Amino acid sequence: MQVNQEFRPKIVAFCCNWCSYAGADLAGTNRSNYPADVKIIRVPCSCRVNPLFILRAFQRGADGVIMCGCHPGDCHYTTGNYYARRRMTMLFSMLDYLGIEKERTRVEWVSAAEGAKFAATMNEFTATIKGLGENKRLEDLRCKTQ
Amino acid sequence: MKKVSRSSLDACFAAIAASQKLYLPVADGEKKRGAKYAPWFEGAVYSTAVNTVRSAKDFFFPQVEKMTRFKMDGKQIEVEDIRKENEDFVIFGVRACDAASFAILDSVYLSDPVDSFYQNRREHGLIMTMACGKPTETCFCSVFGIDAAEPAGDISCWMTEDTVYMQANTEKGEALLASLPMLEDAADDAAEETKAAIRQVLDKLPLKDLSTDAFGGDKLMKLFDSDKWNSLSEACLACGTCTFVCPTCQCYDIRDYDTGHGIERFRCWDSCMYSDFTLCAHGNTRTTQMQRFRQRFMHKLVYYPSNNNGTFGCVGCGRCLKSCPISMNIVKVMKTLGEGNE
Amino acid sequence: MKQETLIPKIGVVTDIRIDTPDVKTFRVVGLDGKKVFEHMPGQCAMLSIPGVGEGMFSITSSPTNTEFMEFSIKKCGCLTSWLHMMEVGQQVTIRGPYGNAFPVTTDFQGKDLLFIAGGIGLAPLRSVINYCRDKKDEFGSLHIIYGSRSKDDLVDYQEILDEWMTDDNVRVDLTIDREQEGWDGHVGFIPNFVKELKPDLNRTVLICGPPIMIKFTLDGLKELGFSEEQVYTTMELRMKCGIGKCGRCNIGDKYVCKDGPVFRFDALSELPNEY
Amino acid sequence: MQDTMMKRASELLADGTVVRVLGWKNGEFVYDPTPAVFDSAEALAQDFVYHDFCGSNLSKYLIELSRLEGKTLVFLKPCDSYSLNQLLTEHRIDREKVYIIGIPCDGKLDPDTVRSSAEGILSAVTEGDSVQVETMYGNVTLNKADCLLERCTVCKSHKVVVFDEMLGENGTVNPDSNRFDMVEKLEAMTPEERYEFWRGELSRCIRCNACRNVCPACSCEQCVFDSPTSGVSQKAAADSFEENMFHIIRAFHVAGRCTDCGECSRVCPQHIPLHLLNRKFIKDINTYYGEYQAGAEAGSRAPLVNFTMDDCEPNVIYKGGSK
Repeated sequence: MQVNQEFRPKIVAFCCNWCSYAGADLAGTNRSNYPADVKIIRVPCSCRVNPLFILRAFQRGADGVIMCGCHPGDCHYTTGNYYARRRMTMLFSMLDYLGIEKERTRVEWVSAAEGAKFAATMNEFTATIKGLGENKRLEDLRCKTQ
Repeated sequence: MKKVSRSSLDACFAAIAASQKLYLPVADGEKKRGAKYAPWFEGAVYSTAVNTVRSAKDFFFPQVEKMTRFKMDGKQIEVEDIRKENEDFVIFGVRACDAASFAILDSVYLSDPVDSFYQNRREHGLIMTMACGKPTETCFCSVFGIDAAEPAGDISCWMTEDTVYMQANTEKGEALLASLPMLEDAADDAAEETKAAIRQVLDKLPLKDLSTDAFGGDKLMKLFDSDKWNSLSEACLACGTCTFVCPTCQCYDIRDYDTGHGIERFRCWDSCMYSDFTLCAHGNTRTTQMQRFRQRFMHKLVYYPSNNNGTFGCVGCGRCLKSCPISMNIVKVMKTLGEGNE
Repeated sequence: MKQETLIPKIGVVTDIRIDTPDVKTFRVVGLDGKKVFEHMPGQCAMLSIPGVGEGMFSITSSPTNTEFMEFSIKKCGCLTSWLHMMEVGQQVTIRGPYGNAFPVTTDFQGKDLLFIAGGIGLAPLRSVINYCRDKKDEFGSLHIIYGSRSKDDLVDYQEILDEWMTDDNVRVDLTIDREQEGWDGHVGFIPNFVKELKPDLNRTVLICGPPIMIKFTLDGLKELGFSEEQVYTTMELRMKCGIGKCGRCNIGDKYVCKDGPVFRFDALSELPNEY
Repeated sequence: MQDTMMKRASELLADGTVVRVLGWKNGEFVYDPTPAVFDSAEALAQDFVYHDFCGSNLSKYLIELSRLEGKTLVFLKPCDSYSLNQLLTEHRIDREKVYIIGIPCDGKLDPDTVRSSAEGILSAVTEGDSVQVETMYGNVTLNKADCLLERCTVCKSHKVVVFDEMLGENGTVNPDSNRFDMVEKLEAMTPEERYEFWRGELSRCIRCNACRNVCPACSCEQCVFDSPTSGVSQKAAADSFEENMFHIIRAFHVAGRCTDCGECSRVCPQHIPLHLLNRKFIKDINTYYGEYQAGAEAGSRAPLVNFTMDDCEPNVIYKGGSK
């Protein structure tokens, strides 16, 4: 049985293909450390992230979900992240409104050159989630392993 | 017959709840406008609302029920039977209409092949009914031969200003009443006055003269081909409110859910009002809302009686009259179709 | 706890035969290598791949086959596409048998039979055909009229050529919808073909195929002088439980899964046309 | 009002301007009129009603009706006209096929609220500020203000925003509506309290889809929740996650397009205050992206399909008290 084991959060990071995913790559080549608890999902653009994706991540057991995209103004598709910005603001605000800890969700703009920022963001986010503990308020009990 | 003062009713609940789960209607929802069945707790107040928003069928045919679990491993499949023997439970305050709905569900689920999920719950449930002190304008159970003053169930109860009378109808009910020390003996006709008062009100109900003459298995084609279905169904939103609050709606869907560590097969209520109800790979046999709408009422008023010796699949609880977003309901359907069709 | 029909058994696919570009025939046995259950011709079983879906399929092998059951399945939806991707050895869940059957032990006894099938509609009839061939002395002669879009779409073509056509008691007439190279048989739609062939009026008819084919063939049969009491068909609608409880496969007050899938046309014509 | 409406509708039918009339049909009781289509003056005379229980929003029916041959006459209350405008913006309704008669509204009654203080309703008549209810158990006089639908107690506008003609005096937008009060109250709670509040409400959901199907903004031909391939297709609220997800996604799908017509809360058989979800989005949009009222004018661009370069960052929600 797992008793008193350190809590390892599951974190899902949606990274846009053009900036943040490259940023994560750079973090890797630069040997910047960030926790292995972060699972990266590559999306063509931050705008591709449907609110359903975020909820689905929580359903499947994520304890925190972070979305990374190009800095506003730098979107590969010119305006994608502007839409994403509004969308995520609304969604996160709604999650907070329903009493789901807002700290579990975050948006961060990471460019292809910001490997260090990527690592730092992930470290910090993971620490936050660790502090919050397991996601209990938006979990799907059926998906929990007994 | 037994009796207990209303002030001792709580003690009575506590005594039942000490040995098994007890559910009773309590006020619920925004501004406490509705009522729901809830597990009894210390301080729970029995709601005398004429009916709960959801029906008592939930206890035997819950909205969602896990059926089987599958473990998948390459080409191998393992079936896990997750059925468990249900615990005994008591439902208090079931109205005559809901009590009659169990017979309708029984004829579906307990006919061969028996549905063991339903049977399991049915065998472990004890039903305590309550006569309707204050039936309301949407009640029309008498149309289907149900007497709200004489509800069925394992134990029937009548409530007056200060006393609750209890009459056991089955051995199971007898045993439960015998186990409650706070009950006193009462004359067998002690509740007659209450019954008479109820019948007086029932006699004044606006829907009591609703006619079922135009319906039944033998009227199948005539009703099916009626041109009135179009206007009846034109405003239907295709939601499932009527089916989900209905005590006799019994259709279900079987679905699989991938939990990530196996497949869970569950069944859930389904509604013939939904567009995917009859959707097959090759198309849909009911493509318009009129057809789906017609199916629901034909099932209750024609198909069900045809297969069950003329018993209608409606108990007149009036829930759909209160809940339908556009106020279309079985009463309007019966009146419209019945016109000139007696 | 009591046996529950809704909880399926496991079947193993031991053989997969490619019939046409979109029809495969699957051979299924239980984990012990034996038949999962016995059935009568015309009955169905619920096959499922957990997580993909469950569907009702007619059992195409004859009950006289004591070793296995076969299902001829056309690829047309989510579950069937998955089934078509299966390899030998794959397990599926199976429950049944469900529905009534063709009245082979009663009404069909001693009768001459006429089978009319279109496309995948041969699947449910194949069970009856082989049953009748195996119990020769209980039935009269068999006449099979079968058609499909093209030669490649004829289900069980090899079996038709090798076994049915060589059987003295069986007459087979094949047709395809359009001219095709390498086909010297009849070309044309089934309803017209049936009218041209003028089958013997004493035969009991079993029809299965696309709804539109059934409709026109039935009209044609009536023109020829057949009565509705002589004609049987087998239906299919969306099903979930298979035991007449989930409430969706009804035609009027009859549930296809329980009171069907085999219906005689005189009974069917008294029901609403909602199929 | 009913007679004026009926007379005008008959005229328009007679002169061929419209071929059908969308209105309300008399019900079994006083409080249950059903939306209905009338195609003749006789049909109108027989069944047409308009009274204080005609709360349902007729605009969504026009999606189907405007596809039919000929013009449809529709009676729109102020709330309904916003929905219609929004549907016009989304090109769901052909304006040419609709003849709109605006009707003023001073609040519609909620049968459930009336029922909670008057069991066994036989008739109910509004007289000024009071409602005279005759019940099986005696007569009751209720305060009209106490029997209104939730949306009417915080009415945002008495103005019919789109019409071909107006019956009676058109009203004005009500800037003093305190419709966000409850949202603010919730925002002021701790996350734990909010969580408890919403669990209590959403756990009652029976997934009947009435809120979705009645919603004029939910006009998709096929809903994501009905798609067998989407993986979210669940008829039943199988667990708390499903309940949350359905309502979050539904509110999100109509965010920026929801006119706050309040139909979702009106039709919910379980009386879940669904408007509180929509209003939260409206309030957030107002706060972060500037005041916006969906449906106030046809053709306006919804906030969630729009942006400015200097929008606030999502972390704005982490700032400022419990907000």
